[in-house]
Amino acid sequence: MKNLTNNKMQLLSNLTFSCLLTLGVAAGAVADESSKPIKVGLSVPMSGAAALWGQGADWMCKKASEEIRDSGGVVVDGTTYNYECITYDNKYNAAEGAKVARALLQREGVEFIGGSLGTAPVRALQSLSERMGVLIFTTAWGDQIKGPDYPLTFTQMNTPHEILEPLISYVSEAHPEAESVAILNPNDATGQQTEAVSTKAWGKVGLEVVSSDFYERGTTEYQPIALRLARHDPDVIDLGATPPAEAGAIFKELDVIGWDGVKLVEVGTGADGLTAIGGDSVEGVYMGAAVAFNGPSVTDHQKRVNEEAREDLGESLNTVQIGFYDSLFALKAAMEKSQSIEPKKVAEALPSVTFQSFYGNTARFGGEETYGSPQQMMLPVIVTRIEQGELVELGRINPTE
Amino acid sequence: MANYQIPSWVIFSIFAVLASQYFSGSHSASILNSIAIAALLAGSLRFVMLIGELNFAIAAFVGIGAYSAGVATTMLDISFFLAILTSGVAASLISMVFGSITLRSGGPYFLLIGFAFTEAMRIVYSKTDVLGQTSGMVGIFPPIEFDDWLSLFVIIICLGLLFLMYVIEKSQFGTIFKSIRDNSDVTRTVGINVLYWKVVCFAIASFCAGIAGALQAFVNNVISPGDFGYLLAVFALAYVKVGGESSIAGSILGAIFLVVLSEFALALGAGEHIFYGAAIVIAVLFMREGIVGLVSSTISWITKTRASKEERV
Amino acid sequence: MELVFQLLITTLQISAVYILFSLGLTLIFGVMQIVNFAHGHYFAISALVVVYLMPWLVEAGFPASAAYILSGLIGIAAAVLVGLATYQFGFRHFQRDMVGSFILSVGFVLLFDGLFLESFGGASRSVPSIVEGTVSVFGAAITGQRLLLCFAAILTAFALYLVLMKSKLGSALRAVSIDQEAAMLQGVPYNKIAFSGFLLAAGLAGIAGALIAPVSIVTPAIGADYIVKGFIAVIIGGLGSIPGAVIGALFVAFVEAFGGYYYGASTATLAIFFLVIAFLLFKPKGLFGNG
Amino acid sequence: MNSEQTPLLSGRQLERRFGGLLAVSELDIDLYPGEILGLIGPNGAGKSTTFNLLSGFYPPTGGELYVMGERCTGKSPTKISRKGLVRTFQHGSLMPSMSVRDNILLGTMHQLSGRRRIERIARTEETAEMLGLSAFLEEVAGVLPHGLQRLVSIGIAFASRPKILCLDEPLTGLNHTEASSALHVFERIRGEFGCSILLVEHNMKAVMKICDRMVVLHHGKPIAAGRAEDIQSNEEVISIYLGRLDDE
Repeated sequence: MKNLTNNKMQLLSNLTFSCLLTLGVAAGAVADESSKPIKVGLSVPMSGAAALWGQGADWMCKKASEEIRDSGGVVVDGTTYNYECITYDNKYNAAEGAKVARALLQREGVEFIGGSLGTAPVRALQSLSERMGVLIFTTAWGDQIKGPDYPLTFTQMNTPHEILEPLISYVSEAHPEAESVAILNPNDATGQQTEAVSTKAWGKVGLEVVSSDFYERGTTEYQPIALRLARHDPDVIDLGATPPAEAGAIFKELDVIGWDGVKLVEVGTGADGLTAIGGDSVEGVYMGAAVAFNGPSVTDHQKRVNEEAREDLGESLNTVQIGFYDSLFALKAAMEKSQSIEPKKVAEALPSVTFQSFYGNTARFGGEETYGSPQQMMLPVIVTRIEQGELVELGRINPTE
Repeated sequence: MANYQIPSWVIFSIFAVLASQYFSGSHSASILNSIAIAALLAGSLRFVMLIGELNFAIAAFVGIGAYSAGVATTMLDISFFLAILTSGVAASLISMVFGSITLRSGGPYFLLIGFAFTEAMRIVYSKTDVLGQTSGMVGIFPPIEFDDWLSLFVIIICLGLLFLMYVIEKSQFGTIFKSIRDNSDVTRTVGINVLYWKVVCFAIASFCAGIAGALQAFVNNVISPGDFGYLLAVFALAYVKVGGESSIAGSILGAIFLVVLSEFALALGAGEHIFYGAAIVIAVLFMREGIVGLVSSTISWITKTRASKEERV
Repeated sequence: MELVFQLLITTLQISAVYILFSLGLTLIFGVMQIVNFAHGHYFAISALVVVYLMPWLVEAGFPASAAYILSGLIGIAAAVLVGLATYQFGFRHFQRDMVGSFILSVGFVLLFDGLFLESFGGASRSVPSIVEGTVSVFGAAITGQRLLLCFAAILTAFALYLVLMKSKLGSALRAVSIDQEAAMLQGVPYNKIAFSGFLLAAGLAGIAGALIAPVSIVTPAIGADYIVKGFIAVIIGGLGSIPGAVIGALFVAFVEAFGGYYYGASTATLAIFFLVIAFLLFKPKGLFGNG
Repeated sequence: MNSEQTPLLSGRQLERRFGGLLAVSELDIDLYPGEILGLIGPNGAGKSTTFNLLSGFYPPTGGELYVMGERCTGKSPTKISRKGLVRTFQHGSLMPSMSVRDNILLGTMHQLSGRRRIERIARTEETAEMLGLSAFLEEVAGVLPHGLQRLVSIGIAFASRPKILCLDEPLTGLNHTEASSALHVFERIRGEFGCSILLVEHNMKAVMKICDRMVVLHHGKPIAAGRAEDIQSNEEVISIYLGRLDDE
């Protein structure tokens, strides 16, 4: 009796195996051919610490596709196309990034990636997309991520290479008395890349970098970090790519131990988190990747979109998220110029088109001298500062060349 | 010997291999890859459970395997097969050192230190220059002529190792492992060196984990420190528990079930965590023996009812 | 000298929360022999309740301190409630089953991670400050809030000590954690004791959460960050040992403060992990571990 | 009897303290080839501690331990058992989730390591036969009735064919027939395999019947040692013991 059950059980489990497997195969097989409206894939973190960025990215992509639809869609030789955003969670790591890449490119048959966030997952995506001839936009900052070797990869936002030099020279001019700077970055891809560029930039303007450290994500107590930063009593403290909330906590602790000086979050993307945690202590913090939605140069359109975003996301839009809006308009322009929806042809057209960016100015692609090929979206660098708890735009350095 | 009857999943393996050929290149093939690797991870985790320990360091050893493969191919251009072997050996050597320290105390200490070790290794990769720091390593490709065969190869390796673990479990070594879990004092009194065998078991499992890491590296072509956080161990645990801890078949079943479902959970964002969490909780609370147990109990139920019917007739 | 003193103060204020945290962990382990990763989420729920409720109360016209105390109490209640739920539907069936209970707790962790993110959103928040300004203790600066937190933590820890040492429940708890069979032979109602011990621990986590809310970044993920350090503290002290938990927590805080200052935060984090592994070389069961 | 032979197992002035408490002290004990030695004494007399000292589970805090003529003071249980001293435990001395076959097989593992599997299986079945467990080989040990579990745990120990077999209260919870058959097994183990047995037991009648010599512990100290009949007539022993003997 016992054995009988055993055999039967083996038989049945075999059946179960087969069923599940075929189900799995079907999961792929069914979705293997692509569909009419142009699918635009997004590979962004939708969970964990960076979830908010991913949610914003998804939101902006949908926003842009709506606006494009309402303005008559993308017209390529007679037929009108519309964009449809498919957003998958890459959990900010390579393994999930690869999974997402396969799902988007192989399962969904996506030929255009409207945006991708996080260096590791983006590289995973890239190793597949370039082979499969898929055009991708990315916010990833590595300078080795684009260039002649990756003809189909385009950057959709300013990277430290664009932001830091103008920002740092602006700050050093505003504070000629400053002589020394202490740098802190999170120990992640963004942090490490920012640190590399910023140390150079500070050197250029003649400030001495007295210390440059990293801290782990998920740090719970910031007093030791603050103490170490203030150790040499620097004139400037530069928190590089530190996320807003953590930057706020660190400035708070710096305030407690009585350090006061020029505060800077080079790629600080928003004031909300910073002020929420830092309170008064973040007064006067300079930021290079935030957008002020109250200045004179702000269009009604920006104000309106930002308000909607705030309602849905709980925070103001930042440059990372805005990149996912601009990429779609860039794509539209290139498709209409090349009169094709062939990724390769579109990619050839991209460098030569101009388009209306969310920031209001007309944008184009450039960056040959840095990357060897024009794959960098050229956007204004917006220098912002927190004054009376409000984010204020101090000036725009429009892309040169 | 009744022990050596061919297990049900060997039949499945043939099926899988055929399938991999039929679907090679398409997305389905990559699903098969992830299933195979997931199953190997589950098998490795379960193997250490034989001695009654929960190996949360598995993520670290998968990472060690993956990074060894990465270094071997991208820097030392060692041949594909050798690279995979190296990563297994590397993982297993390190596990011997780690094991002989932590398995002395075992139990919760081993479990929690495994957790700490995983986190520590993650930071180590992210601070090491040659390993690409936090951006990880790229361009870990198998030889070009191998491209169409990769899927088949991955599946064969995984099933091969799973079968190896199966054989060991059924052998007298398996008896020793289980006896350590059941009653290490008695095991000691008959002259068996408990710590030694614990480490052996751990090293074998880590070898498999290392290979799994290497395969993952070659399948994704890219690795980053974030891939090897403790969540990896949690998912492996989910495969084992949902499938059913009592047999290796369970681990494979769980891997298929959850990997396939997670294909659809990609778009869920935070929902994916809820999904996995619920899966584990339900499995642990309501189906202690997992899917396998469910299957077998249904069978015995069917046979019982049929029997009773016959009686009535 | 003043620097060292500042670092010592930092160590103390960091350790305040770790102590409460690891006390809860060690208590649960001692009584039920379970490793509960979901403990961090009792802590998180309490902190989240505080940061969402208190601003709302303040707007409703409550004075900050009253609003804080009220929302704090509700937060602790929430933590105990979640603890109760996880105990009743889960851990009750896994007493003294280390592997099973751990797996279950991991399931809960993922579940709560997702649920918290869905319901509270990823944005990080903090609350209007209750005590303004900073005080200087022998030249070492510390905010009023932190000072409050430290006192509250020390008070709680002391209260727990009294409960464990003086009360009937306490002696029962200790008896069970030393030798369950013996205790049951002595007529200790094990299940009842385990239950109250579990809730006590959840309550401790709740208190810790309510205390940390005003001085820290509160996100749904906050529990995970603390639990790792909590467990390391408990391993060093020896699972199940009350003084061990306290010493372990102080040790972790010490490495964070001094290591963080002299070698950088990232290195300090790494050091904590490797130090605890090295520590096991010499003390395989922690400082006061008996298990 | 054979007291001029060198003892297989001997403890010299063994002592074990736990913190302040002195559990065992001044313990001199000798086990000679082919004899069955009884270790008796009221509860808390330190019998179990003595067992743990002799089998290496507790390192002694004083004195010396010799197994098969070699100094084994402070050696690990594994090392000592490899010298040929194997013990059972009072409670749960088997692997509950494993089959009886695998339980006994485990006993053969080290001693027959490197030999062919066939030999181990043969040894296993021989042992099972001798203990009358042949019918239960495929059963799961943990679900067997208490009496059989006792036999299985002895089977595990004896499967390694020790020179010295230390049995910790093997008769507790056995009914009369079970007990006497167990005693018969001990006799065979001694008779057919020349294995010396150290026996801790409450069942005085049984001990008196089977043991050649006895050591009586009281408050952790040996108060008497000698042949069964001498012990029976020993004043001090009678004062703490014989009352008990009668009412059994």
